Amino acid sequence: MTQQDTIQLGGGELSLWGKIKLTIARRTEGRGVALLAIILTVALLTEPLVFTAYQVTLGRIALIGLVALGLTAVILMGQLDLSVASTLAASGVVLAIIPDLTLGIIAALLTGLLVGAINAFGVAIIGINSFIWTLGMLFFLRGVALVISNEAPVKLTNADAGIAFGQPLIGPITPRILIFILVFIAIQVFVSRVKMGREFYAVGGNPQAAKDAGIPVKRRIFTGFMISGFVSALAGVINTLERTAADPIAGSTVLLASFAAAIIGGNYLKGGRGSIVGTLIGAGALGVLQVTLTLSGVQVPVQQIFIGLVLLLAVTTDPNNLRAVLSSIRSARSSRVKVQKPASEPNKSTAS
Amino acid sequence: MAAVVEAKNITKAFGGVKAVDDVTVSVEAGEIHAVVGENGAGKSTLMRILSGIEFPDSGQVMVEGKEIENSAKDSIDAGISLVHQELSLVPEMTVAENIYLGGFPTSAGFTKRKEMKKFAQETLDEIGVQVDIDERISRLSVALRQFVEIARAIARKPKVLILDEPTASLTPAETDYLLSMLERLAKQGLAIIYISHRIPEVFRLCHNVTILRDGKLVYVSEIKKTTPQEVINQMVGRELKLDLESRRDAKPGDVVLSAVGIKAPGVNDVDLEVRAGEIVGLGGLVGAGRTELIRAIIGADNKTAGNVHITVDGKRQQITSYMSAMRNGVAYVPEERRVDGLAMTMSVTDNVYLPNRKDLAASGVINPAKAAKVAKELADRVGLRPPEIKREAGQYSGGNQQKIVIAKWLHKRPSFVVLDEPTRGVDVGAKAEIHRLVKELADQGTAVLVVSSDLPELLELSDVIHVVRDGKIMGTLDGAKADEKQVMGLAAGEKLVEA
Amino acid sequence: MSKNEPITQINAMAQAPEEQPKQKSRRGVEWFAENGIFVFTAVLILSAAIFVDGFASLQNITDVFHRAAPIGIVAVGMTFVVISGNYLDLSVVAQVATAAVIMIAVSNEYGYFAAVLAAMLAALIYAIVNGVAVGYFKANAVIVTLSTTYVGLGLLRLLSGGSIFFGPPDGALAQFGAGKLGPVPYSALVLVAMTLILAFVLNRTNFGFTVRSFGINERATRLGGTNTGLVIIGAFLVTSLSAMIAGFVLAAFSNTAVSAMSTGYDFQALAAIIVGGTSVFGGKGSVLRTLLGVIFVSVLSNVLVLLNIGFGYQQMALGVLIALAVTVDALARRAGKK
Amino acid sequence: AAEEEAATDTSTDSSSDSDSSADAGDDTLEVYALLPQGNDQPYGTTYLPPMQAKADELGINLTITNSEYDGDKQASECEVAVAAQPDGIILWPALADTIRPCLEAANNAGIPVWITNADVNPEDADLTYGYSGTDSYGQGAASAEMMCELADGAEIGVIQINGLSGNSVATLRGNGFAETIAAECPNVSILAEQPGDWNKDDSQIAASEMLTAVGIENVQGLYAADDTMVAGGIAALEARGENVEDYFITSIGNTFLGNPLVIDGKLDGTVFQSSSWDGENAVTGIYRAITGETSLGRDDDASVLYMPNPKVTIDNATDPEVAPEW
Ligand SMILES: Nc1ncnc2c1ncn2[C@@H]1O[C@H](COP(=O)(O)OP(=O)(O)OP(=O)(O)O)[C@@H](O)[C@H]1O
Ligand SMILES: Nc1ncnc2c1ncn2[C@@H]1O[C@H](COP(=O)(O)OP(=O)(O)OP(=O)(O)O)[C@@H](O)[C@H]1O
Ligand SMILES: [Mg+2]
Ligand SMILES: [Mg+2]
Repeated sequence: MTQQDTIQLGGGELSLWGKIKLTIARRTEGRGVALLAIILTVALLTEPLVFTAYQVTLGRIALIGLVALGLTAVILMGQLDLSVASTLAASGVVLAIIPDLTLGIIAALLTGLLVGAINAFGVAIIGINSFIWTLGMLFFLRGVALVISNEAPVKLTNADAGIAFGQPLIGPITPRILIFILVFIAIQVFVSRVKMGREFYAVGGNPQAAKDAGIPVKRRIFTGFMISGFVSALAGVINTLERTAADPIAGSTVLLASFAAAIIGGNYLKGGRGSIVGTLIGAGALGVLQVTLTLSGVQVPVQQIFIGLVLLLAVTTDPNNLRAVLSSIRSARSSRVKVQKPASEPNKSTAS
Repeated sequence: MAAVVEAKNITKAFGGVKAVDDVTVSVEAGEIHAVVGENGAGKSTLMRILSGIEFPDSGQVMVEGKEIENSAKDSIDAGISLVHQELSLVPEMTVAENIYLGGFPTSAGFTKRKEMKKFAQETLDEIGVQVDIDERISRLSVALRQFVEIARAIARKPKVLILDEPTASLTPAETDYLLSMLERLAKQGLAIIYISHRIPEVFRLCHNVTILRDGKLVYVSEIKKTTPQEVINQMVGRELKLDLESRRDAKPGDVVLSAVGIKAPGVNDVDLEVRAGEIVGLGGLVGAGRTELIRAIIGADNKTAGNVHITVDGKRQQITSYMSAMRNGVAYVPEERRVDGLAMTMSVTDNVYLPNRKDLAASGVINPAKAAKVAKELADRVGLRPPEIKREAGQYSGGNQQKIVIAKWLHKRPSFVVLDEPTRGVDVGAKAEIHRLVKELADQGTAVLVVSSDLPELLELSDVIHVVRDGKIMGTLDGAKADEKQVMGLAAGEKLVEA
Repeated sequence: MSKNEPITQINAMAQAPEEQPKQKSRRGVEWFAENGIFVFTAVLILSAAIFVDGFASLQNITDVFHRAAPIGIVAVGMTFVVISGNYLDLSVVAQVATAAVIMIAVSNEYGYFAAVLAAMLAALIYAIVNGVAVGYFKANAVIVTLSTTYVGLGLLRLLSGGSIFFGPPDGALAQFGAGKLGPVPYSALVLVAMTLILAFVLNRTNFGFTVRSFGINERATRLGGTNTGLVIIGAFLVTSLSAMIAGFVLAAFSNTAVSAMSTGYDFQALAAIIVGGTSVFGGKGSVLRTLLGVIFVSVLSNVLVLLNIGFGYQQMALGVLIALAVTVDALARRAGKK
Repeated sequence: AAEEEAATDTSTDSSSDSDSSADAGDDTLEVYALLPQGNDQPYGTTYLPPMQAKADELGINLTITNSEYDGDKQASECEVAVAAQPDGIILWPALADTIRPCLEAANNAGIPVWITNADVNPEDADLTYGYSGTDSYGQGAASAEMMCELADGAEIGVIQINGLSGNSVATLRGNGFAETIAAECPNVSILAEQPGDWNKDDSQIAASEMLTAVGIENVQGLYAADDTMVAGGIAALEARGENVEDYFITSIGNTFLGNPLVIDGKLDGTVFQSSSWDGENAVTGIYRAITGETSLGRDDDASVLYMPNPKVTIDNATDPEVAPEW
């Protein structure tokens, strides 16, 4: 081994097709895109109304997706936030019980930030698994929402402002959709371009490495949970304004739907892998599916079965897993065709 | 010349055990300083303290005479850069991002990606490593990851570079390259602390050596003034009669394993035979596909083509899956023991019980007394220290963990044992013991297949050596006569000179 | 062999770091971290007995057991899925309701035997679908069981029409549901029996062993010669069978069944498992602890109702309880390390 | 009376004159029914078939949604419905407080909305074409009136089992009961209340615990917001070996579960609620709105169809008019 100037360890140059394949392989959103494409095609064929009434479809996507966007920030760090739905409910009630609208909105959003901080405190400072800590928070906040609302829906003092809020701003774009888009852009830029957000991937992918590299892991966890809490509260505010009342048991379908959106979008629950774009795609797929089913008037139990099957399909078709399953089926099949030749072949040289 | 970095009277205990006990080390600019010691001697802990990751119970770290605060960031800023023993990269981030982890160049909080990539490329060019900087770490080989980790350390423009067993997963060629690189860097005035279990490396590269034993500093010397024998003696605390080089007399019997036409990702049509009582070694560079080959043979990963048969007591069985391999007496000591080999938070007993449970409890109901008895016997047989079978596997040092992995398989009297890098990151004492165990197995008539990147080990153990390159066997050597040059020649793609 | 002797000798003498005996205080703290739930449960029960009127009455003990039984049976079974490192089985909600509806609706028509068979078939299907998706397709358990919940509840509603079913008032099922041994209802005896059986399965059988070792290290378990897919199916099967029995117990207790009757069982069971101290990371935990967690949560709910505290406060208390249980555990562990 | 009215106008060969209908130019009318329950609950299960039958009869094509009492989901379903431009919308509010935006949207799109089962808040009534159904508050009040009669001036204590916390029917019935008791018979005191979540098992435990909490000797009466839950309360008393007939027990529903209890003398009174009436009249109502028989607001005579809510006691429990339906 004489003196070398360089050492080549990786693969060589790639063809164009190789580069394309490489780029695709590096992305995490594949399944979400495929699912969305199928759903869009089916919707286009069976219920074109999904597209003509696109503001409704967008509204549904925003309803499902907003919370999922915040949640993704937490998931990227390998954490979970089960308290999002309760945060949504509690902040909505906070908004409604405060007579002054502006003050109410501020208080509601602060509630979200506070919840996020408490979640992060439990996870980062006390050092508790986020699944458990936020499960506690789920119950606690639901209780808080019930207690401060006196266990009944609270009407907004200024209901007209709420109704005005629900009206389209530009074309069919309602504030909800606009806020959703803005939040998407903000978080997307944050985790892909901003140093702090980019480091979420490091915290999720290898916390020890992140710590060793001088990344303030705890502070990142605080940021992530506060994003999640804030976005959930924002969703609570939007819902309350649009409906002109706050429901203390709101969001019963939000938690699971937002998890489903994040996971269909290719976010890895153990952290470090995934993207905000993926979550958007996941929310899109779910939202279009729901609207299609509602529009075509399918009976609710059948809808449920449908959504369940789609979810099951989405989650069992991770390309890597599928490949592994297929090849083990193949080798299991070949194992049955046993070669029964006795050990009589000559001792041929083991290598040539 | 003044010391660039100085660790003064460092002490650190983990729950009563002193991992580092009043150790003082200092390194000057341009000096390469070796720190050696057995597994668990406290080397890594000391380095983690130096680089601000671990808090010492007492003592201080000085850089250029100034005491530095104990935080990862401060240490990095002060110019201490650590290449971790356990790889410390983020799998889903790109090479460039990993190189700048924690220190992305930014403007107003936004990462400057172009700049980052440019710097990363420059750093890689500087150390002469070619790799796509946009590739994700998870898709790189272990060796490449190691070099990325080194690139990261260097990108921080350190005054002191600490490398904790950087060559453990490198082939000789890569090691060679790394060592010359380090020499070059030292000449440019960098202070280097170098940790390795490979004594020859230390003697080739380093100027001074510090030896730790049980957390205490026991020996400091200029390399020129000591000998490998002396260093090893100091490490183990007494004189070691070197019989690492000893070979056994092989008496191969019938063919036990025969693999024909094996193809799998990274494996390209390989035929292989191993006989009873024979140790077959697989040599080659990292990334040659040896791990893939053996995993395909025993069914741990799926193969795309080929047949594998195992003959035990005259009965010839086809191996189609890992399960069928196990049923036919295959034992597998995997490359990555933390991930594949052990359940770290389970006790030694439980780890030993895992592959033997059908044997020890045919009815499916566990008999704890019997399990403990077997575990105890096996722990004694492999020389586990301390032999506390209720202890969690993760509480043992690397070498002892490896002994547990081997012990798991001994109860069943395997007919065919496969060991992948059995002594990677293992200290000399434990290494010798593992070698003894492997030879003992072969002497008892077991067929053994060993993958090793450690050439002396390969030459010492193997009766036959196959050298693998690009997923193919490039040549076969007689273990008794082969030398390092021949193996390396084949591995690197040179023609086999008839021995 | 003689040539090996020198090395053996050397190694026998080379010192490995022997761990020193732990200090007493540290032991104490660790003991507390491990066994805090026992202490907390005892303290809660004792203080409730002293300070809450009526708590210690026989009737109230029966009520606590009634509270604990169905959710407890679900929880001890679900412990297997949690220990295997798969978070939880959300589909228990659908499974409990399915079993209850089948038990009453089918037994009204075709008798108990047919009902039990049908329910077992349903449990088996749940276990296989959940288990195959998680075990072989390596899909995330939360989402898999979420989707089987959707499908399962959808099917149940489609087939049952969402109607409320009730059994004959003096049928065997109703009698079992109202039956007691002293103050202990039969359903609680079922819970205890299930706990003992499942504790045995988890701790003393090879199946239970592989569930635990899978939860700690999947790959090492596979390389130890385990069909890990079957282990996961097994863990889900235990959960499904428990959910089925919980459905029976619930049906017997109320002698009615409707598809919405087990809402919330998913997270309530998980809460009990967590309060008991089983780790959602897998590997660590026990069925007995889950039983304690269930008792703790049930006693707490009972006490709050006895004090006529509103539902909102009850939910808050459950949240605080979970946080407290894990915080104490974490702090004790940290103290133990120092 | 309402049923007869609806039955009279079954001839529907003429197309709808609704200007907003985009896709219903011919025989069938498109109607969205936004419900908060369906085949997941006993009431919904028995509500749907008569509704469907009535729709078939009137040539209406129903698209039914179920928001599972999630106000946000219903709001979104309302948006979908408005976007589909049907001839009419039947709305059973999941949460009365949150449906005003839905009503406004439908109004702006020129789609008539008929409210069923649970009425909107008074200030929102102007945005609807009418209401058919019962009065949840009134049902609670009716149950309370029976309790007052039973107590007959005596000082008694009762325990109260409510529906699911936060649910608006639960809140209305609970308030109806409690406020009527307070107003009409202050001699009856409510000693404790807990939710029974519309379930028999949950209410049985809650009832039993309340009995322990307040001391069973202080309790002479029991009220539950529906028959399923009262069955749980009765079971709790029976499990203690109490003679249920000694207690004053009232509830709401007159269901398959509750009616036999009345006949047995265990349940002293319940309030009949007919799911078939409810389902049928929802369709009848929207049909009237679509055909212009009623217009926006509640001014027309035909714009409010109140479900008869007869009190059911042992005296009339076997009458065919109050035969249980769900
Ligand atoms: N985080 C920790 N908690 C408890 N004990 C620890 C911890 N880290 C290290 N130890 C213990 O401290 C001792 C020194 O470990 P260290 O990793 O520093 O050894 P080493 O010399 O680097 O060994 P090796 O050659 O195997 O890398 C060992 O006994 C080890 O078990
Ligand atoms: N950047 C990469 N992208 C894709 N595949 C890679 C990459 N680097 C390595 N590989 C694959 O991984 C294999 C390397 O595995 P590994 O390093 O375990 O080989 P090995 O010969 O078993 O080495 P050793 O056992 O000495 O570590 C190669 O065969 C190659 O196919
Ligand atoms: Mg080390
Ligand atoms: Mg390898």
